[in-house]
Amino acid sequence: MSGFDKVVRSYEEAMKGLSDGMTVIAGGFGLCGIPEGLIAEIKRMGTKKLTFVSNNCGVDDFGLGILLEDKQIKKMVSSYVGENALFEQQLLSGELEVELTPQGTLAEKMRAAGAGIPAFYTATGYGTPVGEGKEVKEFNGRPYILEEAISGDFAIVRAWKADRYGNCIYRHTAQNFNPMAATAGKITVVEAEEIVDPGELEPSQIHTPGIYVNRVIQGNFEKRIERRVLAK
Amino acid sequence: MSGFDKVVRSYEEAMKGLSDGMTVIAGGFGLCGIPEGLIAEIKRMGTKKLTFVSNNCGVDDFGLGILLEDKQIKKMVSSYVGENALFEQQLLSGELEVELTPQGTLAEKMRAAGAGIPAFYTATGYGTPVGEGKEVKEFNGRPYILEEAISGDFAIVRAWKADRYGNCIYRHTAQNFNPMAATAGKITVVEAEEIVDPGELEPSQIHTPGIYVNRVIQGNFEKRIERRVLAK
Amino acid sequence: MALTRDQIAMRVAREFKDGDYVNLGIGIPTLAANYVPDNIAVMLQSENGLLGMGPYPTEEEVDADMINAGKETVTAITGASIFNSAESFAMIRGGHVDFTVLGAFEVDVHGNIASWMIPNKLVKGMGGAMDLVAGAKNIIVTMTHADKHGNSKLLANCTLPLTGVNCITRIITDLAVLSVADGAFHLTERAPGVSIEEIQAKTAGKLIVPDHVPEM
Amino acid sequence: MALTRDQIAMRVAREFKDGDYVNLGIGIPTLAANYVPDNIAVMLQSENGLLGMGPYPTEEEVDADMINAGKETVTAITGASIFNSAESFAMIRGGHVDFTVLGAFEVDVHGNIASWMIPNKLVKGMGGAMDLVAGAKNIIVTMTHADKHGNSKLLANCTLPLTGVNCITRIITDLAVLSVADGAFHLTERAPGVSIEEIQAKTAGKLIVPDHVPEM
Repeated sequence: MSGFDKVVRSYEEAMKGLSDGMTVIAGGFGLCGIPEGLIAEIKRMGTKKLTFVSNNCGVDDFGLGILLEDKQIKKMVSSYVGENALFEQQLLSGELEVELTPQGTLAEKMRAAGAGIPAFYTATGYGTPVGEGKEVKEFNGRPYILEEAISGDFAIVRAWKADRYGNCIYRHTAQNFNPMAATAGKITVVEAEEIVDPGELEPSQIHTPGIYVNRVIQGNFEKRIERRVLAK
Repeated sequence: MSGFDKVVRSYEEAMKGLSDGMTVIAGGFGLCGIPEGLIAEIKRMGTKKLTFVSNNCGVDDFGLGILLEDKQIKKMVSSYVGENALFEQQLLSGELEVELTPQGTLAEKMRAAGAGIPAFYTATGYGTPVGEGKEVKEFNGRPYILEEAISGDFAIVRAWKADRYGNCIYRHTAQNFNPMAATAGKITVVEAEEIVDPGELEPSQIHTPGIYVNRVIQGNFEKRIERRVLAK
Repeated sequence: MALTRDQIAMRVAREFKDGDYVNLGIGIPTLAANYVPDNIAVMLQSENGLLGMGPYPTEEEVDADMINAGKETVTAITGASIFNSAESFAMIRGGHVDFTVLGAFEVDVHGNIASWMIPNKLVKGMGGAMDLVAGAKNIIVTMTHADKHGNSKLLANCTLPLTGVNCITRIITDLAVLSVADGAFHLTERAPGVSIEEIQAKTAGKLIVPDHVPEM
Repeated sequence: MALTRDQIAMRVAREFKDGDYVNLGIGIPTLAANYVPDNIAVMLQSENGLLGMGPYPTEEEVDADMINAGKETVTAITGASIFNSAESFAMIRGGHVDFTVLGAFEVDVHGNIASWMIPNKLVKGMGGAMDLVAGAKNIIVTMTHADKHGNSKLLANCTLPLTGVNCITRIITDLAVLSVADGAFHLTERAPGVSIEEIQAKTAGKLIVPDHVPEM
């Protein structure tokens, strides 16, 4: 099944084809479950004018935040941002654009893109700035707004275990946006903590079937903790 | 956590509250993964004028088909029906109504109901009898039709293992429509092959989180095979 | 006397019923988990994909892959489930979470809430708040009755950009418990020693005061 | 000579590339799995929730919980994944399946297909066919060129209720291989020994015949 072996040997190969102006869907929530090595590779490549669709934009020196240093990000589509000073600065200077999207709507937009659903109705955001300019329709007497799917030229994903065919499972809450991101990229790249042989993952326990995945690379993660809080 | 213990001791208790004219969402594909005991209990109860939302309607003497004998079903919302003579007879005589729905649209309608999405656009069925009378909208130059969510007064589901909190996992292709059905009932009843203690299911491998489930009952399954085909 | 943050949280916890699934926002709402009565159990949902959130971890339990919606390290209880963000918000948006408790800048008599954006201050985003107020069956807003300048946060009409419309039915402040219905706030309880006059003075929106208003 | 069912299936299998994900309808399409060239691999998707469908089981392997979309007992290959029906059709509708091969009653020059319903006969339903034709990147229709009465199934306009519109680009019949574009059928190959005249006679819709039409 060589045609299904998606393992690539270098980060360069993993992100090959990414170019200026593209849209990238990224998994992760805060610094949890982010594809650290793929983000580092994008920084190394120096690709510019990127749009990132990701719940957050990392912190100053970690996660997507590191792409701010060389002004590689043109636009963020996120639910919560601004955990770092550089972000605020570029936002205020107009170098960076932000499209704030409710967290659940963001997750559903990614899923919809992967699932061939161009748009869906949700009550989330109706009557708020998020609903402005969007189509409204009532169902059972309640108003809903129409939200459109969001897809990417690339999707970058962190998995716990991935097999060579691209089947993935995620660990604990590092799952978060990763499964939806995986479905929403024209090219989906998975950075895995461990690459295993096909058959090692129980078929009905696979979170992301390999059909969504184009490339798999063995990662090496720092796994930084954003807010370490301990029991008293 | 007594408030989360959802195990009931009898089928009577499991289906308590089901009454004439209600809508029931049922998991299963053909005879695979169907909640056999819950269906038998509905037959025993003799509830009438039921609408079933289920991919199929079983066969003459098994699955939802057994509810045809006493004319308990008023309407089926399904993608494929008519695997039994009684079904055909009641359909032709006008005693039974059928709303044929594409399989993927049916699955998505159930998911949408559970997910608080009242409607979504899909290309499936555009330009066909399925699309007649439905709203059409173009996205990126392609026409899509608007399909609405479908929910039930009850949902009946077969799980492989369920814990007392209602967390479920499904076995092999017996998964099929069950996870979506589980989200779409006002009252969701799970018939499990095995009931286990909380903690026995790995949290990130749970297919249906217990929040969707109201009642869990230990089942006893025949697991009839519809088309036994062997390797030559 | 106005309630402390912990006292507000204590009062919030009395709203819960055995078997409730609850999402608690950051701040006072999170404190409510500490005051759940012994004879009932609630299960905490964290919108980053965890149902059955447990206490903060010990040093040994800390795991970068196990965090809550506030990005803090956390644990899972026995019987927890973990899932992706779309599933988590399906749960929220679909009305399966029984209670959402969250803070607010303003609430008005129409049940509108403003909690995420103050113009001319840096906007960090709404996170999951808009989904939560659109989806939960019961929402409790916790906040101080007035801001530090004494301006009421219970208004005839919210002035800040909204988080959700027509969704708030219950408010627990440092001074009172109120319900929201028919275009008015309805006073149902007052903090011990707090006068109805003080509550009236600090409630800008229409306030309906019944003959008897018990202390909490 | 007109191709047999197995010969049609053989020709279909030549369309596949190494690494293709393929959904095969019942009948001739299913046979194509038997003729995948040795030097390539395809992975079969079964729309009831199985990616990596294997051969039929031995007596010992039979498992009521492991069936295919035709409700037949089946096996899974090493590296398969199993998922729910919503996920399965997300995969299909979202265009992740590379090839769908299915039968039809009629196809027309606009790429419309009718395959699920004959009026005045009992309608059993469309199953997943409408989702498949709306979602797959490449669809191959396999059928006999004409019905048993000699009536063409390749029409100017379908007469039966449609399964999908403007979606069919490739047809493999017992007589020919054709593409569909710009309001016409384009003949690209003919079955060995079948004349262009016969194909023309049995094609009711507009047929474009190039100077050279190789045998399959």
